[in-house]
Amino acid sequence: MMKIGNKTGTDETMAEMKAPAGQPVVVTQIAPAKMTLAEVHAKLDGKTGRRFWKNLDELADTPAFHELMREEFPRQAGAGEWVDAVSRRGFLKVMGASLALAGLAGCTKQPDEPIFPYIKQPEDLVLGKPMYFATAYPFPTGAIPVLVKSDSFRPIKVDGNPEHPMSKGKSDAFTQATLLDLYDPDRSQHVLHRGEVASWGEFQQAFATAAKKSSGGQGIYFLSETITSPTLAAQWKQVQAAYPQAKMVQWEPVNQDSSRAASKAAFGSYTDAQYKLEEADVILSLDADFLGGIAHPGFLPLASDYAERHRYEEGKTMNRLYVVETMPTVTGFKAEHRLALKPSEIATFAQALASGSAPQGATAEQQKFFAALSADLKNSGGKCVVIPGEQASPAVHAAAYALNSSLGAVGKTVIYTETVNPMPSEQVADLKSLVADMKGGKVQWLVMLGVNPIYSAPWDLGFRDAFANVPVTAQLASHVDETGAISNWHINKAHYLESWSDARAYDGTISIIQPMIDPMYGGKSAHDVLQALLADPQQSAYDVVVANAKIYIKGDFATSWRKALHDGWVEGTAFTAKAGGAGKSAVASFPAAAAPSGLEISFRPDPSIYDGRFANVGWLQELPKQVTNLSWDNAAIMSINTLADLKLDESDPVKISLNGREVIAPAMMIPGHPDGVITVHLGFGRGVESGRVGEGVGFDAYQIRTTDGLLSVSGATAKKVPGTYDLCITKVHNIEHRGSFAQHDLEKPLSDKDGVYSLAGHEAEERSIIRYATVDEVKKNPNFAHEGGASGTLIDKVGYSPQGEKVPHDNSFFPDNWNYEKQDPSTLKIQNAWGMAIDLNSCIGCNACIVSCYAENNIPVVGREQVKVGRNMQWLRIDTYFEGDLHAPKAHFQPMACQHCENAGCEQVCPVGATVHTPEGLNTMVYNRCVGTRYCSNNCPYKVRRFNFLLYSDYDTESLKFMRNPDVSVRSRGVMEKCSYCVQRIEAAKITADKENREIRDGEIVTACQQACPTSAITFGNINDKASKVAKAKAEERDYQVLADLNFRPRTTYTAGVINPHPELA
Amino acid sequence: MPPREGVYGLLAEFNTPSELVHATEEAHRAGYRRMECYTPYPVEEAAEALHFHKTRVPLVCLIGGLMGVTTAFLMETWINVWAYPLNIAGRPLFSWPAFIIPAYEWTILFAGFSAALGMIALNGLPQLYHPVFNAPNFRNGATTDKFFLCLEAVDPKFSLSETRAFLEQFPAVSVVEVDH
Amino acid sequence: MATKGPMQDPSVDPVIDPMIDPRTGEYAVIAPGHNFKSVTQKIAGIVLTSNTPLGWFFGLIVAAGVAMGLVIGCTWLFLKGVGIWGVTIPGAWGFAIINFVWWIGIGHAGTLISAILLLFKQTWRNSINRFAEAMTIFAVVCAGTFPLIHVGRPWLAYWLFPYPNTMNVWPQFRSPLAWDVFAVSTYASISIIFWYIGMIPDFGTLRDRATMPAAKYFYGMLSLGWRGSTRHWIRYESASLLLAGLSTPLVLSVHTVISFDFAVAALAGWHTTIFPPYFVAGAVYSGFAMVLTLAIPIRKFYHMEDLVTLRHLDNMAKVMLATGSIVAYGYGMEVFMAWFSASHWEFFMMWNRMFGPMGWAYWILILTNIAIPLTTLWSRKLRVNVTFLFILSLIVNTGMWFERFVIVVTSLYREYLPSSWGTYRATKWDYMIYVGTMGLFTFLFFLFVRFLPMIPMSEIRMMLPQTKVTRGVDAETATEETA
Amino acid sequence: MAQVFDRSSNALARFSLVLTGVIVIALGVTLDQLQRSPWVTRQGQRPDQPIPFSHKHHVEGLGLQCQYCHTQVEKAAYAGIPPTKTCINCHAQIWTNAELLEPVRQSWATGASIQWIRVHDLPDYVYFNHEIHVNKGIGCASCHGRVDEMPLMYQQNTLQMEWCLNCHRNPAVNLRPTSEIYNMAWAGPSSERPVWCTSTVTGGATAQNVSCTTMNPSGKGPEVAMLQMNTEANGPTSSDVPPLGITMPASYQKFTSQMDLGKYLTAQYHIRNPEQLSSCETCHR
Repeated sequence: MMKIGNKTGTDETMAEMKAPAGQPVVVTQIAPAKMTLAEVHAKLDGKTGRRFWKNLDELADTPAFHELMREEFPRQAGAGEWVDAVSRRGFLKVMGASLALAGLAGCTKQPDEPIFPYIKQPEDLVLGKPMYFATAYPFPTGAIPVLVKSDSFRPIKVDGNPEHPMSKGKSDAFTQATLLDLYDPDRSQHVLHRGEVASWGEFQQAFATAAKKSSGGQGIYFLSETITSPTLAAQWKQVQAAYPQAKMVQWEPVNQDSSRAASKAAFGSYTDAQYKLEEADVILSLDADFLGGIAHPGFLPLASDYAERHRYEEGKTMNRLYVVETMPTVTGFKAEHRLALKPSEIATFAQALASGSAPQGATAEQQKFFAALSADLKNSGGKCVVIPGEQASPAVHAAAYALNSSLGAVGKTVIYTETVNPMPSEQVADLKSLVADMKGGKVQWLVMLGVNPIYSAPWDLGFRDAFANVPVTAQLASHVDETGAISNWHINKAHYLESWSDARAYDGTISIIQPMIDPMYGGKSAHDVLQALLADPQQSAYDVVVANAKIYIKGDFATSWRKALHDGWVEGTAFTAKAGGAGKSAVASFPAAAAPSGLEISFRPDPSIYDGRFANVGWLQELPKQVTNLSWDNAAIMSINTLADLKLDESDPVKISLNGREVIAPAMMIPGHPDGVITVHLGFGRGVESGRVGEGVGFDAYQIRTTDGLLSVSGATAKKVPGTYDLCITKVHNIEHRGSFAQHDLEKPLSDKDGVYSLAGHEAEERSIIRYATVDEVKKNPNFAHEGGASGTLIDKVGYSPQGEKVPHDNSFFPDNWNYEKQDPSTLKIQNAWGMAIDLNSCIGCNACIVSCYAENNIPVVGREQVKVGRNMQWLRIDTYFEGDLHAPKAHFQPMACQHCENAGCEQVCPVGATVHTPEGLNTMVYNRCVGTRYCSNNCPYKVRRFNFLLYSDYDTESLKFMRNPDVSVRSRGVMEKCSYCVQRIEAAKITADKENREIRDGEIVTACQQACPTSAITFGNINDKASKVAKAKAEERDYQVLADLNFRPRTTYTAGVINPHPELA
Repeated sequence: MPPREGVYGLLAEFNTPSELVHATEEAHRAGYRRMECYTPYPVEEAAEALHFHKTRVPLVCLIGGLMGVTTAFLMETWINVWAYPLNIAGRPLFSWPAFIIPAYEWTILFAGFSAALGMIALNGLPQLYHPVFNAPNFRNGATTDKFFLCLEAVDPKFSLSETRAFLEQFPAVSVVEVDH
Repeated sequence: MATKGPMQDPSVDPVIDPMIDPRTGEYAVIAPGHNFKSVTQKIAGIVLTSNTPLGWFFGLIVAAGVAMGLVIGCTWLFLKGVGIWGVTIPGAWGFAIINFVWWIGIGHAGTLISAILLLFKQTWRNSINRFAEAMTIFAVVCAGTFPLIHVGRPWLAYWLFPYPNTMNVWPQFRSPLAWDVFAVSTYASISIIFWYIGMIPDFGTLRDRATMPAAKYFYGMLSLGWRGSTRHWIRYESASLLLAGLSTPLVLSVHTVISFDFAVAALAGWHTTIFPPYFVAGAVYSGFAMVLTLAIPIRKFYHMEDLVTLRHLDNMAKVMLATGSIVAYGYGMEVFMAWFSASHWEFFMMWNRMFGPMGWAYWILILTNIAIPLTTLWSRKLRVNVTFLFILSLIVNTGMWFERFVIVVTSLYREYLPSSWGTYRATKWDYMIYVGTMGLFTFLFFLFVRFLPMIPMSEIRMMLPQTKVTRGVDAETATEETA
Repeated sequence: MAQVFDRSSNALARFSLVLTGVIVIALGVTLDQLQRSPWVTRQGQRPDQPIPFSHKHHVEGLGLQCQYCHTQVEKAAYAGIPPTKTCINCHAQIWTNAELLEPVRQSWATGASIQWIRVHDLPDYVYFNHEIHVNKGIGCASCHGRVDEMPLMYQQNTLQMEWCLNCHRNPAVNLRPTSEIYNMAWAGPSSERPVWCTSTVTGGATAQNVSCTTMNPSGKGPEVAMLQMNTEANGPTSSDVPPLGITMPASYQKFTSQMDLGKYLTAQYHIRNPEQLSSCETCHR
């Protein structure tokens, strides 16, 4: 039969095949990606639609063929359908078919499989047993400590480092996705000089000589991404010593200038703030999306602490979160109270709060909000904190400093420390001066370390022209990007999983970054580049790091170094609070901006692809964005009213013009967005340089971004342009399913004429899919989730049978037909029964779990066209429901994956028994038995099954095979798949336990989603073991099953949310 | 066995069913037993005249049906209960209500086939060659608009001359001799 | 053209219409003046003629052309996967299943006519049952293709059959799809057998009337050497009666099982006990519509107005009226239960079906399936108006297709979990393959009318007056004996 | 109007009917046989390997232990194919310039792998794990056959699902003391060759949980079974030395049939019940 699972990786063959020449140099085997980007571009010319790693057969097709095909299928035009062209593989399948029919067993003879044994097997290698190494992912806002799962020396999963004091093993979407970034076949693979393949040596030579020639480094400029590596800083010091005139400028399109400026004013020196949310009863976020992801510094500790304090337990005070923000974020929707303001208003609001007097011209409910908030903050007696957003204006930061000190939060919930960035700077200013120098012809050598200014620099700088002015430009980058394409030198950058370095985390702790794998394409790191100018240019990054580590590693170096590598962090390097506390109030130094005219535009890093650096990472491109559920797209995001004012409809293309520049973007309504503002996300609209995935996705917001309006700017105009743009949204409820019948309901037949209710959101509560209550309500009725209608629970309604309630056990047709509490005759131990509990209070909708699932379960990326028609393959999704009036809605997040029902509808209707129940209560999907009737999906009320409508998995791209999890089948075309509770991990644990002749311990099995979750919202384990976490969670009164009245008896249950609103605002 | 030779019987051709039936009854009364009518459509009166009443087709059909139901039901039970017992959606292994449906279908399938094939077999078909086809006029009419009575030579009372005389007393269009 | 008059203008006083039986006032089942020979010649003539009408060739080629759509569609489908269709999640079933149910439904009229009407001794059925059965078989052929090609891995579709294999795994008999396999395969086999048995005597006739040796041998073999022996006839009759008796529960069960595909699932809009009866009724409804769609042109083309008379059309129209009303009742019940059940799921489903984004489909269905036919069919004038019946039959076929569309799509695309609501849009391939099956159907039908007797001669003969047997002779003989 | 068909045609017609039936049946039988035939399963096929390595010579002849080459069979899913180093260990001294061993020396010199052809090749969607099998009392020979008697390696069993299930549904028939895992000749207890077993330390890895012997322990004290049929029953060999650190209680049970022993070991080793062993997720993920 057709190979259904193509078990890549440590299947004996693969492992050994991939690792022939012994030692970790496995990777030398990788076949280089098959075409240069230029060629790819040529082939893909005039093609719409994206597809992850389009394979070469397809690229080889003539454009004419594609023309034809596109008009054949307007809707699924483009790669979506052409996963592989009518090709060798296509025919093989047909052959497979006929042969299958010939041999009745449905299996044709397998071809001979070769085995490539090692020559010398590495001592510590046990094929099939993964190894784990600690390292850290350097991110501008601070390094994320990670533990990398490596299978025969190939990294196959990136997770948080449990040993680390800051992250405690949590991770996030970006960090998870860096794995795919490593194996991106479009990474640049050579040093290029004027487009020709050159050698690293040549560059070193040229660079060094140039430097030597220059007078003290005159004209040598570095343009670097934000530096978090102490070693790099140290190297720079040496460079400066050698070449005093050389200059280093750091620039990132998404930077921390606001806090830099404000802290400079407040403390006299650049300062980072660390928040201790475990102490805070009241949290105010001023446009700070600290639950959104690592784009906000310290996301991991903040999120977990917030969640910890947001957990509802008897006799424990819950924290209360206020959010004032523009773009609706997960933080905003987790908040008890959310106020939507324009960016300009946020500053005034913050300052008003600092001064204690209500802001001018605030509406009634803003006043109310203001009053309640300030009262709450004052009454908290310092157990409160104000968090300014990195993308908020300096004024907001200044106000925050002032507030925190005046509220007495400093020292309790906030400490001010030196910056994570060893060389803090105000980047825009620096960039400006750099460009000036470039224009002035002062710059001889411009060496760019991992930045892509041509793409991301504010347009008003005219960077491109200035660039032309520079005699020699060199760029170190992972891709030959917009900048690399026109630089004289391009040096292919080593991925952090390939290189030695170090970096500081949010709390200042230094982590050693160690390579998991030899640089696949012999890439270099910034260390090498700087080293080129120094005394011994041949010193490797390793030597440099070790040398520098001697400074901060205390005690006997050899042992501590080994410990640091093993633990993934260096003891005693965390920051301590700066002396001098808050310093003077800097509010005055940032006067409120003049009342804005015209539309405001607010620029934000994209929740999925940040500033564009993840543009070629399919997992993140396809990931439904937080709140918007937008995938493979960005949009001009606005409120219902603005949409109406501009006479727009969703997915109309709208032309946004801002002092002379224009960009055309699809309009999209997001509930709770303030009026008069359009939020645009950065990082899209990349050209072919970004690679086969990122190319041509969305529109480029940098086009209208200026130095003085980096964060937000007013005075824009927007008008509809003809045509429509079919936005790619994984949940259609905010377009098609919003409408006038939303409020229809027998009990209160009020009809929502102007359609400002989300029908989906409304139904979610009608059907008791979402249940929550306020603290008071819980106190009154702890069992609110099952009886009496607490605010978010509409059960037992007049005229309805009780919705979503468990069917009494003995009402069932087969009450105890299958017993999941069997006893092992020999040990009398009760068998395992796997189950999951998800705490809706803790889920912050950050998407980390989804990306983790991608990596763990070899989930394919299907491309924009397929997602658009509803064929996205994520096994796990975050359902977002908007409650109430969409002008200022509540929202609820609900992770939804296979519920592993005991009476599963899917199993009953499968004609070939491809999905069956295991004795331990798993609902298993047997891929190789599946014929693809899709009946199971129809009969699944949770719609968590995913079908390979076409050949989605990529069997061709070499580098991807290295990434796949060897313990999970790669699903082929025509096969149904779904969440398996990470059965491969369960089986592994069972085997270990059985070998050691013991029971599986609670917490021994951790599912991928659970592992990634920053707030530990997900618990998994043996529900028969009453002591287990999951059993306890399920024992709670608030625990409920979604759609329980169907009597499917799901094994995944949810803990109803509890919110803690301010009495006056409730 | 060697092909039979000689006279198969005498074939009388009639224009209307009534004549045929009358002749047949007379023949039967005259003591002829080995005889057969040939008509372009079923003529029940002819059958009565031949004193041919019951057929075993229904019996065959019944047996077939019973075979069908047992085969299917046992197969399903064996597969789901013994061959590979699996927990399907928490339903019992022996989900007899579900098993009824395929069993029901196979009952009809088997019964239908036995009825059809049984009929063909009992009629001794296929029999592409048959002596009566040797009669020059048979195939002109037997399947269109004529009615035939054939008194067969194997009948003890049969004798060419007498039988021919006997048949010729009826208004037969023709009486011809049919060879094997 | 004995029937020309009344056909164009039914208002003409029936009494002077030769087609009207003066005693009953009903249209005659067979035009007067026919005898054994004439009917035989007429029907056998069509098959045995040496000069085939050009129209036939033309039609055949067109049909074949359309059928190519199916071939191309399937080829591409096997190469790429079902993703070329509009199916998604939710809504994993689309055209394939809709068409499957539609075709199977159409098939039902054939069996109904040949079996049930036979049991009820409705002799008028004799002249239409042959091609009704043919229609059944071809419809089942079309229907049968869909379950096969709609699975994700068609080359493994045989796993649905219980056969001994090295995996020791078997079909899962709780699944309605497994039931389908049995139901549909049985249905196909029995229909074919029944059809063939019915044709044996006619093959005999053709054998004896054929002049070309090839034809002689061909029909000769098919006839198995049938010679019309009375003993054979008796067994033959009893076999047909048994088959009829078996087909009746079969035809009822088949669409019941099909309806289980939906009724057994947990979806609101699928999970209802009323499905079996109204699926069967609907099937017969659409089936008769299809018979009309076929019968009307054919009787015209081959001048069969004297054998397939207005009486037949009228009766079929009546059957449609009856079944159509049952279907209407079914729809009504759904709406009623949605309210009466006081279940939010049902309520929302019905509301969504009517006023949701795909409400248009529902209203088309009501219009074409209920509104138009059930208002007009009451009038005898219209029932015997051939042109009208033809158009109506097309309308009803559309309507029945939409019924399945509404059931499959509108129940699926907005169900339990609002977060996964979606929508369904068919692609070109969906339409291509659907239309392709129509081509295949017509193609097969053209072959049938040319090479097989489309009206059962033996059964027509039985309806002629000449079949009467006068027993005057017996009377006197009886008295002789008593004396 | 003459006959259409000749006399013979009746017989012909009936015969052809029968024939059709026969053909159908024959076809079914053939296919059913085909799917189990070595043509499909590759049983007994000896792919031509770069080196005609003889397990017979190395195991039976030289008495190499399985783990000497398949080092990780107890620790991981994959038994492990020996690296060239393993060969060189000996062949650096002996047969240093044998023609046959050229590929080995090549590989050792060039650092390029020896390309073996996989003999036991499971479909890609089946996850077989050596580790758990050898630790739970399934001997090498149970699946791989008498490797010690195979000059050239070939596949003994079908490795088809039905074959796996045979054991997973009734492990008892194949269970043996873990001390006998690598004993190619283990034949199971019989009335002539009974086996005595006792449960020693409870807890700890199953492998040490039970000790068995073929020498009557009530006699001159227990010895661990030595069942190599092809060596003299009393000649001491390496496998005679009792595992150290295990005190042997006198409470021995005597087994004279595989079924009894199997049942006993099933309980001792906590073999999961057939329901769990034959559950899909055990092998498919």
